[in-house]
Amino acid sequence: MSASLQRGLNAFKEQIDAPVAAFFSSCVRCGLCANACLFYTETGDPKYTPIYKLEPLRRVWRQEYTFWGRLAKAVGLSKAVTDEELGDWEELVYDSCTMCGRCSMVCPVGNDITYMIRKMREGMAVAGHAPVGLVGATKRAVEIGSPMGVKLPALQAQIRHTETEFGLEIPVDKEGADYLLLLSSMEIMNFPEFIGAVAKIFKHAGVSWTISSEAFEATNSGIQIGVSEIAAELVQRIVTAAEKLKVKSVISPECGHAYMAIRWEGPNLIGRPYSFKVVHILELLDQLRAEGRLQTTGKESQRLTYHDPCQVSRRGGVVDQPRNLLNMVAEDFVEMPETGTMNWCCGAGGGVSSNERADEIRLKAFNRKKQQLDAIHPQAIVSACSNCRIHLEDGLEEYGMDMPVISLTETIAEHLAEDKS
Amino acid sequence: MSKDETLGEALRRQGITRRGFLKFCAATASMMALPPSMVPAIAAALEKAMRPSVIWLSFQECTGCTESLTRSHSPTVEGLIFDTISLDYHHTLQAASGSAAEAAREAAMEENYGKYILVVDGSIPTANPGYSTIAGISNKSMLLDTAKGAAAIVAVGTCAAYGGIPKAKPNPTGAVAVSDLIKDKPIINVSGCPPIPVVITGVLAHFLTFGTIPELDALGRPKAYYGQSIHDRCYRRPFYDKGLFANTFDDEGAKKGWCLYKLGCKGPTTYNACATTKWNEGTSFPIEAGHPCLGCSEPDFWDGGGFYKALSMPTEDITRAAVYAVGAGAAAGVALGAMNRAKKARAVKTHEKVTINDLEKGADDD
Amino acid sequence: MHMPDVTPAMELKVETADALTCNVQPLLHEIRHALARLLDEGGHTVIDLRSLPLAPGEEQQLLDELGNGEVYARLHALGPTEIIESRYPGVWIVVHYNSSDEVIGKFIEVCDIPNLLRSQQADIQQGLEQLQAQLPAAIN
Amino acid sequence: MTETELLLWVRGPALQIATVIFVLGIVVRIAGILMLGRKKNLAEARGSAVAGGLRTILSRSIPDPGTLQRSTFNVVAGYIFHIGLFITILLFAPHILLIEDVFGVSWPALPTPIVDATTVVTIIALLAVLIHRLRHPVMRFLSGFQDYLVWLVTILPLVTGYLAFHRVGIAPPPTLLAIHILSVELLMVVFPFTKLMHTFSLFMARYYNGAISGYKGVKS
Repeated sequence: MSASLQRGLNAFKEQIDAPVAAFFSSCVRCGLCANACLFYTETGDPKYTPIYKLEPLRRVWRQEYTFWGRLAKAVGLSKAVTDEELGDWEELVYDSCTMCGRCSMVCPVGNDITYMIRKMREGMAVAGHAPVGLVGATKRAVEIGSPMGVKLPALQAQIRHTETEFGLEIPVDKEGADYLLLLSSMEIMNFPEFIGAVAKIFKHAGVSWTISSEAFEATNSGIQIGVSEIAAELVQRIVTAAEKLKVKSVISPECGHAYMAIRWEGPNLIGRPYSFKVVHILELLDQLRAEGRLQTTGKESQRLTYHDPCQVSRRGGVVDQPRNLLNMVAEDFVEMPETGTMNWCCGAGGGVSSNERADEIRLKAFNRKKQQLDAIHPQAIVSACSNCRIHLEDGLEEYGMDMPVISLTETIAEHLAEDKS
Repeated sequence: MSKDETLGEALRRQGITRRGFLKFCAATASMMALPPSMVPAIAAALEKAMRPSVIWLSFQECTGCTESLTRSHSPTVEGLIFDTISLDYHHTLQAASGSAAEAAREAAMEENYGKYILVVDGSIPTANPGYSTIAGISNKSMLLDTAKGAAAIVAVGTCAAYGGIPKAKPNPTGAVAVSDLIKDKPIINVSGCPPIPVVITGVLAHFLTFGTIPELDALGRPKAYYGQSIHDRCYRRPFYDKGLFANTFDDEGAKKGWCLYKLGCKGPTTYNACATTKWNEGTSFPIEAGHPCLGCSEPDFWDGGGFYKALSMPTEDITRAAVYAVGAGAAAGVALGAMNRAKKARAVKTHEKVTINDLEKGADDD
Repeated sequence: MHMPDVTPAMELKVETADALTCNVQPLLHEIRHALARLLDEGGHTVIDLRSLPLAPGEEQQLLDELGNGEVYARLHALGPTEIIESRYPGVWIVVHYNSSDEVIGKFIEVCDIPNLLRSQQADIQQGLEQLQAQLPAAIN
Repeated sequence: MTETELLLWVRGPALQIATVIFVLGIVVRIAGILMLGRKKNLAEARGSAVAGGLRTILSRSIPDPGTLQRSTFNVVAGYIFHIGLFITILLFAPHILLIEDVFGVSWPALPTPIVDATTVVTIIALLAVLIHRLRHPVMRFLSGFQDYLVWLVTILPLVTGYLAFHRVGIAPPPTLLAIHILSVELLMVVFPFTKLMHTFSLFMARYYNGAISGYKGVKS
């Protein structure tokens, strides 16, 4: 078996549903979505208009599922979508779309463009038009267990290191724990402090938790490249581990798309509801705060802002929690001009970070974030997604801005009250 | 009154003073819908005007037009106009009848060939010449014959101007308007059912005064009287603009004199002088009496979709069409939807499991 | 058999709103301008009331506004004509009737004296001739 | 065909034909959309999809501040011509009579001079929208034949209605009225096959958008 146009178009036909039909029926070509997309605003190139990125899918909808489209196709008046076309669209669907969902928030007729991009990628991937970098990451995720190729020994090394440094026990494969913590490869490789921070907080709050040696990877390349079967396989690994360890909840770490994959897409991918709950780490921390189990001391004196990871806030629904938590530890917390569900993407989500070809446009699009930051001049940026953090740092360096990007969980951990009665 | 006497001379001979003549001119100007500043010019022209010969032919008509002209206005200044003209033939009004009357017509035609005015009321049947004859002569041949020597033709009433009620569906007599048969003479359409009397005399006065026909609109009517719609000159127009309508003939709106548009008033598409000149010595006009305008001065007014149906209302049952369309649409939509679902189900069935090896083209072939 | 109560008399009450076409005020202004013109340049203005769309009662409203002034004249020429000076000197109301006393014209004239009131040159001439014929031995 | 016959035809049979195409087309389109169905969401809900959907149907009528700032012309001109169309179509006395005749419901009309002025403003807004479409890089890029056709069939009833109301120009009033009604019938015939469908489908689109977000506890 190999990728083919026919498989791609077949996938389009499978994916088109009532919402897609309603969306395409409603588009009036007003172009408002362009100004909601950082790839358009920072390049000024109309081809980056979000709705245009869906053109092949729209044509398949028209030709297959509307009266006039079927008629036009039958009499040969409308041209079928070609492989070459899909090839041309690869850059638009993968390199210049992070599935951040901002266009879906502004469309006056209410089109959820991101919802359709996600569906379109299902066809693009099986038509052989997914970016090489993303295909590689997906293969690693399936074969090695992590898109970055992180294996269990690497995690075990980080766990040992953290245990020594903080003098805390990191429970692994502890059956019957309340919470199963997932991690993203980036946290394991780039931000191992996260593990220590979580351990510290959970000890402080008395949370019963564990990490699974069989399913610790939270990320899911399957939903980024757009192959539901692969995404389902990756989700299934976590579900199996969680059920084996009989945990009550699974914690999605500081990673945007991981939350989307395990919290919102997961049950639909595996075709059944979970027997456990899924929470984002910030949701859990905010819940502990509300229950009075999270006590902090002292405040950050520097001017802080919060960068909403798109899949956590706009597409995930975790919007107020980070603000509640920041207010515990920040003296000078300022919001960016457009924030919360209207925040601008860092430019690297939705698989763009795994796609080296998109580096140039990603950095160009970062100018949008720069303008947001220039409006408020924070001294540090707090976020809750490792991918955002890496690419915020990358962008800040590119634009010569000196500003640390820190994890919200880690910031909370630093301010934990020493003695909790 | 001799035929080569001027109008001024004729009036003076009747003992009418200069003051009386000026009053006559002022009334005539008003009648012709000309501004009062034109009175001196009219006086000068009328002074020298020669009395024209007029032949009046009545075809398929109800005599309402003649009634309109004669009944309520005698004797009047307009009457004087008629005293001034030489009405050589009008079979309703003249004493003579039969062959004597026809002889008078032929004599007048011969004497004034090329100069007389032909007034026609009533439409002309074309289906069968026997439907309407005078002294054994069919209307059509009498019209064609009499029109030959006319200087101008005045088609009085909607029947003569546009076919009127005889031409209404199904038009059993094949009635046509004067302008359908005569193409080579100036025709002035004085439409209305009946026309406002002063409009008839006004047109004659104009011809008398200036020796020309007045400026006409696209339907051949004198612009001076038919230049504005009833709606534009209606005193109830402010109610239309405010959106205040009578919904029935006896509701609050009707009693308060609100706009009659909803009751089918054709004022917006009807051009006539009723709203300003009014009827019965300027007493009133239908809308003032509480009845919507029927549009009687417009072509085909009888078949215009119902006198009491507002202009913007459909003339056929749209509701039923819409209901049928919903039914048919639902059936067709469900059929199309079922086809779509089948197609989608096929696509799902065709779906082959995707593995990481399927993401590159021809990966297996190499 | 029960007979329903019959309303004794049908009430016909047609209300007419005040100043429906709102043409009265503009007309009064037109008259004011005409009066000013008469003073400055001696210009003569005639307004034909038949050419204006007026609601029932509006004409009376206008005439009430103008009121009656010092002069009332009634002529007999081709039927009667009434010439009334309004309460504003220089504004005249001229109503022509036919011999059946039906109104055939209604005008407002703004002038020092309506032309129709003056004896006309031709009539004077005729009058002179008649008078001469009346007197057997006129001194030339 | 005389002008009265033409007027009778457009008020009668032509209107019936246009109504059938209009209604049938819309019902087919809506059925076609709905019958494609969608999968039940198996993830645990954080909020109500129905409440979110209904909320977005309303809330999407108000632009977010960023869009208003970045696409001011689009938003303002869009508002003007949509409100203008609403007023001219639904609040003009003769139109309400037509609706009453067909549906049996009616409501008070706006004074004619207001509707008249609105028509002029709407025509100007639509002209401005066309110029914008021709000049703005994104809109020009996205636009095809259909977008210009839809623009034309939308502005035509306004222009012909204005001409018929003021009875200006080329043809006698009944013909002007007939042309106006014909232009509306053209709009009705084109409607179900073009993006004009958004008049109805946007309620579905907004609902789905709001429901997808609402399920996740996000206000969209």
